[in-house]
Amino acid sequence: MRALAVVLAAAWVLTGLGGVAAAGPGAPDLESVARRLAAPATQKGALGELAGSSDPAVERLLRALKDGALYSWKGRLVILGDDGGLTDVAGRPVLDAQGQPAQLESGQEAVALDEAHFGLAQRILERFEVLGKDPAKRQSAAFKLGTSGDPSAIPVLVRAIEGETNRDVRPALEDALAKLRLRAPDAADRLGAVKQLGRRASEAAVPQLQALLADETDPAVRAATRAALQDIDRFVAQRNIVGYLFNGISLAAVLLIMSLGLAVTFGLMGIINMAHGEMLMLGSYTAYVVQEIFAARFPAYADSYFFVALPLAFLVAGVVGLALEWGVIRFLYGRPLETLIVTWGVGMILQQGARLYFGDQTSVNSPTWFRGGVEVLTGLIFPWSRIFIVGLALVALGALWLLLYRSYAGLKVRAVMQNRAMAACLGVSTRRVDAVTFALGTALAGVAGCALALIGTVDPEVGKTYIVDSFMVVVLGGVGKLVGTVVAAVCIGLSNKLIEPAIGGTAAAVYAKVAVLVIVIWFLQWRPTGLFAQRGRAATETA
Amino acid sequence: MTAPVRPWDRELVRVGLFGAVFAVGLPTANGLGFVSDYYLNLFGKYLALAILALGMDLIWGYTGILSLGQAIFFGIGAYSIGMHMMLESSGKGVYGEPVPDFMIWNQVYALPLFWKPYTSAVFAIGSSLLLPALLATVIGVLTFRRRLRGTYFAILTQAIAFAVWLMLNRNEMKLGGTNGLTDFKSVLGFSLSSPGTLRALYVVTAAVLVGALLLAQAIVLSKTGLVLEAIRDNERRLEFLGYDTAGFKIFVFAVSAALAGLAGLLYAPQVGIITPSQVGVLPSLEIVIWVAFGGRGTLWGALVGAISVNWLRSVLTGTYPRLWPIILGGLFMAVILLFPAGLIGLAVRAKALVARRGRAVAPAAVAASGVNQHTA
Amino acid sequence: MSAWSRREFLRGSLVAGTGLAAGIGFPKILTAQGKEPIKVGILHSLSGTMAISEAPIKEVVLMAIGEINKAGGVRGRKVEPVIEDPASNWDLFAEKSKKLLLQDKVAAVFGCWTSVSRKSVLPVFEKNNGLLFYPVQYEGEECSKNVIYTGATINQQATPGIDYLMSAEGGGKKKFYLLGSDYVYPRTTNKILRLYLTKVKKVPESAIAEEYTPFHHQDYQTIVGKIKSFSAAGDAAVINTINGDSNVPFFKELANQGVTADKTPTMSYSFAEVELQTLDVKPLVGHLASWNYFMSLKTPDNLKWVKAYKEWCKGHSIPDKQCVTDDPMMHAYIHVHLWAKAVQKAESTDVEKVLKALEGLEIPSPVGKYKVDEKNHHTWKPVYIGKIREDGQFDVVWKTKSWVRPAPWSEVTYPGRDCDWSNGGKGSFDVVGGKRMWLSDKS
Amino acid sequence: MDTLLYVENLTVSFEGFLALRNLNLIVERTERVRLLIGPNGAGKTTLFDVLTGHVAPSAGRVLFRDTVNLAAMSPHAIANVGVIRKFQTPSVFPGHTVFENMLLAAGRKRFVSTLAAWRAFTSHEAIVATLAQMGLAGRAGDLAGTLSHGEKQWLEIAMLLVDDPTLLLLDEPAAGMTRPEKERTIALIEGIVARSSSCVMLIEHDMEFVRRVARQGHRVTVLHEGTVLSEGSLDRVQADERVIEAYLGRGKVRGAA
Repeated sequence: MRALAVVLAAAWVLTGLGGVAAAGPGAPDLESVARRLAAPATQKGALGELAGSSDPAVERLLRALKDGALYSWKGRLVILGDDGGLTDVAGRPVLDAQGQPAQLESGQEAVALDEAHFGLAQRILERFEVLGKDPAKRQSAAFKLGTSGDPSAIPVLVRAIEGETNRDVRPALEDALAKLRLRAPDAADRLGAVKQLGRRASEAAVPQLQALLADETDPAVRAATRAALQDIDRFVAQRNIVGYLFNGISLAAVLLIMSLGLAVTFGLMGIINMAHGEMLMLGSYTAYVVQEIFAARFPAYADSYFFVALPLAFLVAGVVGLALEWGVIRFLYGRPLETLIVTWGVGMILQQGARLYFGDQTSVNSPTWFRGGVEVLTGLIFPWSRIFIVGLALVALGALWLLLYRSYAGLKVRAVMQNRAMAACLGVSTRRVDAVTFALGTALAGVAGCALALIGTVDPEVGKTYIVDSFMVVVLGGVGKLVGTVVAAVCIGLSNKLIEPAIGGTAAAVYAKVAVLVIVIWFLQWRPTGLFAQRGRAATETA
Repeated sequence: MTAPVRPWDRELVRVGLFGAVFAVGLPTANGLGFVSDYYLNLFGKYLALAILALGMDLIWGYTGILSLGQAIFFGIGAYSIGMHMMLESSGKGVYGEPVPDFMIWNQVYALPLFWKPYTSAVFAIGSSLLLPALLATVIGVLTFRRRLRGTYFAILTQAIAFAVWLMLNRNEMKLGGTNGLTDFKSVLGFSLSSPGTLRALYVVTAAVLVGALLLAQAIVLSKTGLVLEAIRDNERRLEFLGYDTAGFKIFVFAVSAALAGLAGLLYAPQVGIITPSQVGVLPSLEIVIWVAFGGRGTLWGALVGAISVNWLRSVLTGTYPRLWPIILGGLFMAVILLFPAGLIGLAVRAKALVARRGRAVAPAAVAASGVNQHTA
Repeated sequence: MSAWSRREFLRGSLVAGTGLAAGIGFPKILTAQGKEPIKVGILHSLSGTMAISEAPIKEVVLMAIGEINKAGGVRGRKVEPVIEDPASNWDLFAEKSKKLLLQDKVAAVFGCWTSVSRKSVLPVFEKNNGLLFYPVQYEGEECSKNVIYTGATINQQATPGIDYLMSAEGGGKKKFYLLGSDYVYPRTTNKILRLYLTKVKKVPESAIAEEYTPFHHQDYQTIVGKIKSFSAAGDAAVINTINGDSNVPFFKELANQGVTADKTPTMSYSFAEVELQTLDVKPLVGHLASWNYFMSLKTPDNLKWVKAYKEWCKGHSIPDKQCVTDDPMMHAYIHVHLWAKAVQKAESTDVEKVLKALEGLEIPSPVGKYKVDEKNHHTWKPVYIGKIREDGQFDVVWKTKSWVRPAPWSEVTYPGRDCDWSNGGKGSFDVVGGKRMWLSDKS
Repeated sequence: MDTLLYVENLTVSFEGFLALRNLNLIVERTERVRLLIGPNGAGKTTLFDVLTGHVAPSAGRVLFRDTVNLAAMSPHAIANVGVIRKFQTPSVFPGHTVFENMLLAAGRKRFVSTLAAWRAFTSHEAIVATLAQMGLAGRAGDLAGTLSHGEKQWLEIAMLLVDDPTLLLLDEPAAGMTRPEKERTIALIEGIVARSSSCVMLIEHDMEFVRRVARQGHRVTVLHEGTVLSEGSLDRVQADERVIEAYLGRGKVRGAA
């Protein structure tokens, strides 16, 4: 309650100051105001005078004061610019006696802003921001007014609603108005507000509604409030389930997309490629490089970089995979453990190479239209980037399936993987099929890396994060079975995201993961060759 | 009919030579001032890790079972002695409280129940050896009896290692979380800040390594060793010959786990810290790398691999802080691609080269190599 | 048999050779006398999960050493850095610090970021009487004789952040979601903050949530979902003590799920300009951080320093975009100069003498004069709270008027406990009946 | 009842595909050789798989010496009661020497006994004798992987023989052999019959080989589509209409494909 009182007092101070400023002189003499600002004794008064101003120069002066860029120089007040140059309060450059740009002495202290007035200055500065035309700012201002509990804002909100055309801002304004009307003296007004908030299942209004329930005397309003709270609770519970399912599916998609490549190289070909994570990393860095090139060369098309990056990541990782196969892997077929060590070495080299070349501070920014998401239910946003990854995983899966099971090339691949000697007899170049299949696997990893850069880090270690999970998915699904990989990814993803909220506590994410691992361990006991095991004599010979 | 294959005495000569260099030579050099205390201590760490590699070589090199859980067993050993050392120095921490410091920042003010037995040194040492063996036996009974093998066993142990690592990182486990156990003051009453204690620890480690080596040799040179290698090469044939291979696998898994625990036991007091970063999938994989680098399936390969890789890493991270992963990774690739049998393979080739030069003795060498002598 | 023995010999000598090469090839008896350079150690992760934060620190330390050498070195001797990469591996931190102290015999070590790494090397420094300069804000509850802590203590960063969030201009927040990496710093900080919130600020327990994720954690989907429901009413803030690269997926998820700063601000204690460069800044505008330095501070000395660092970047092929300065870098930079000044004053590199010289030592810094406390090995400093700006810099929205005294032991958790190393002090002590009771004497 | 092997209504199903259906087979204790023939996919190898515990039957009984229920036992236990098998493709330990291969096959298989036994000093006499019998005496020190295909087959048989098994299952011992090698294999089998008390069950496709082995009047069982089609002397089964049709019928299908 004390905090609320503080807020109310602050609001009162603000409106009060506004009033004073409106009555005061139109444009105070800047230099003299600045002088008074600089003196501790008159600082507060000067701030009050500036409160009502909309002069950009005042904003500049206040900002300089707050940033500690306001200095006293030869008896004058000057502002230190970003470039190190000095200007006076009106923005004119300050020259010294020789006509050269003036310099401050090293170690000189700036004009101090009293700690007690810092907030006041800050709020005055915020008013300048509110003058902007940005809908997002209007929306957040509406939310703030709604939670302020200050009924004096009601007329403002009413007026704002009348003039508001933006579809996102208008409901926010209405909600804010309803929240303020919860404290209206007229019971009918309160009832209307309660009903509206209940109808809109506004989670944000729960504290206010609860507070209202605590001291409401009108029985109709009480009943309506209780009903509204129940409505909101029910809605939130349902919404959460939808949210968990979506989280599960999107994790499944992440797992699937990072495992698809491995399903080819490890599942089909039996190559334990410890550098698979680094192939993923290559995809991420491709996205980064393309993004940087677009930002530098074609800033107008900066958002389209991702469409170039995605196929390029496929190519880059594919070509590197081809080189890796040609240079290393082909000498090691049938020696999985040697492959493990050599590819481990390759991984180390690629990781450090990336670190040396790119540094650790790289980032991939989503194109602007991937930013944010679609609000499926009030308060539940499906981020575009996640939706995109789900879609991409499906597309990649579909393409891989068509390629492997519905194309002539796929027939050759499967033939070689099942019976190398026989395929060779039939005139299939097993060397080429091996190389291309391996490259396909790494190329898929590249695509995954490019996509995962949207939600995660781009750094040299990114591969390590995913490699253990990927192997788990492929093995749980049953080596060599594409459908197994899909089912395993979905099972792990969903169970993880349904267990996580059920556990709660300070470490739900970790315990959920451990729980999933325990399930996997138990499952492998029960079915030692994965969900979809290969059958028949051949399988047991190799297992 | 002469007795075939590698008799004991030859191995004993080599082990003796090894022991002479590491258990006697290095400490003497240290005493004479040729080798600094720091390097002696560092080598103590490598030798402890070599014991770990020996265990990995038994299970993976000889038996062909890739266990990615070795680091868990190592961790059990190291944490067991670590817990004992924490309790030994309790009250001497920053907070001056009777429980280890990390418990204070986790708001634990009374010693958890499972910590209590570790006040006994005998219990701590016993648990660092027996607990890993026991855990390995349980895992082994569950998996080998179920015919879980090959990649699936590797992935299963990986999942276990991953889960253990995740849990160990939680501070709720009351084992220090990410920070692990550190700030040991003394071991078995000897202050760890005195160089004498560290020297003694080094000698003990070297002696234990020699012992572990002899134990491993005894297993490898018995018929069991033959069976283990046969499991690696053709397990099904062995079963149809009447061997219950699961029993052999459980045995070798338990032995390798106990060796890993032993390594942990010797590692923690010398290094002065044990954290979850030594317990998990990646450190397990690293052990595989050491063994493969040195030469899989020969005990000497495991030793050489563990010591050389760790030594190289220590040196390279200091000499080339930016390039060391590239150098080390390249070395892994080069050795495995050019010498599939690892450093020991390289040594054998070098020897062959020498032998070719000295043609005159070559027939004798072939005859002595022991494989074609036991005709009737 | 001759072949056998030769094979034995070869294998044996291979093993022995490795051993001897390592043993004998390395010991260098360092006679640090005359005009020989003074060796100092740099112990920051250049690989692994912490490289993102620690790699730039190495750069400013080298830059400071370069400046010192250019000005003629320390007492006429050049300063020679010995760089080790502990690779974000805490065990390796311990090993490397041993090497620096025992093998290289460095006069001082500048190093560590995470409290885990500091706790790992601490026993090594105490046993071997080394000198560590630690540049990062931390949780306190420690006051080692062998460490100079130039970063902030809790009262120089964390509690002012809470004060700000609860103030009118900070949004008058009433609920707090404490989210951190699972290790010493976040655990201890949150322990103290929880007490601070409940005891001092009278926030009910039910209005505080606490959660920890492992290092390098990538999946913040569910957690951000929880934060959203926690803060639905707009009266909550997130106190973020996540370290290293996990911040990237966390903030990306925040932005994607529509958690905005003006409704649910995030106050970060381990997230500065350097980490900010790895993110798409626009959705993060308005989130907060509390530090003792921001790159955007407009003092002549800071502008000069930033310019100097930009020059350094050019000379060391660091892309301009990544060439930013932040709080720990500033501390790392000044503590090199601090050490040099102390050595100059002590006329020796002896740890005891340098420590003595450091007591109360003042030094100019990009944010004004810095001072080492006369007693407790920490530094006095101003506190700033900044809001993320669109250009990846922080806009200062609040600052303390003067230097804040460092308090390694927080008033809320250990009232009356303090630390004194001056004049025969023995570190941390409690005051019992008006008399000092040294913690080290308790056991 | 005094049978060596008693198989009743044996059925094996691989995901719905019936590899064996209601198979009945009796081998008397007096029998020394039993030949199993039949077209590909008849279930011959699957029958061996069941007998050695490699495949669990979905239905039916398998009794060894009237009392031992093989269907419930694990492979190694079956081997230890004296039922031992040679695989279709030679299955030896290529990384071990011939002598070491024999060492593995000889002696007690219990874990503890192997731990106590050194590689070098077990069952020498038996090993040396068996190797001599198989004509491999000169190769004892060579790696098994360096042997020729035929030699590997013989080594595998030697490994099975060294412990005097009761029932020896040979799956196509002559597959892939040259004519002289086949001759020698026939002689070896005849030698086994002459010198030891083991009963040999033999799968073979090569009719010439079958004819030569069956000359002594050993019984021949014809399997077709998982069940016994015909049984008796070679002449009798060769005259059986159903057998001819089974082989020819397949031929027809093959021709049509």
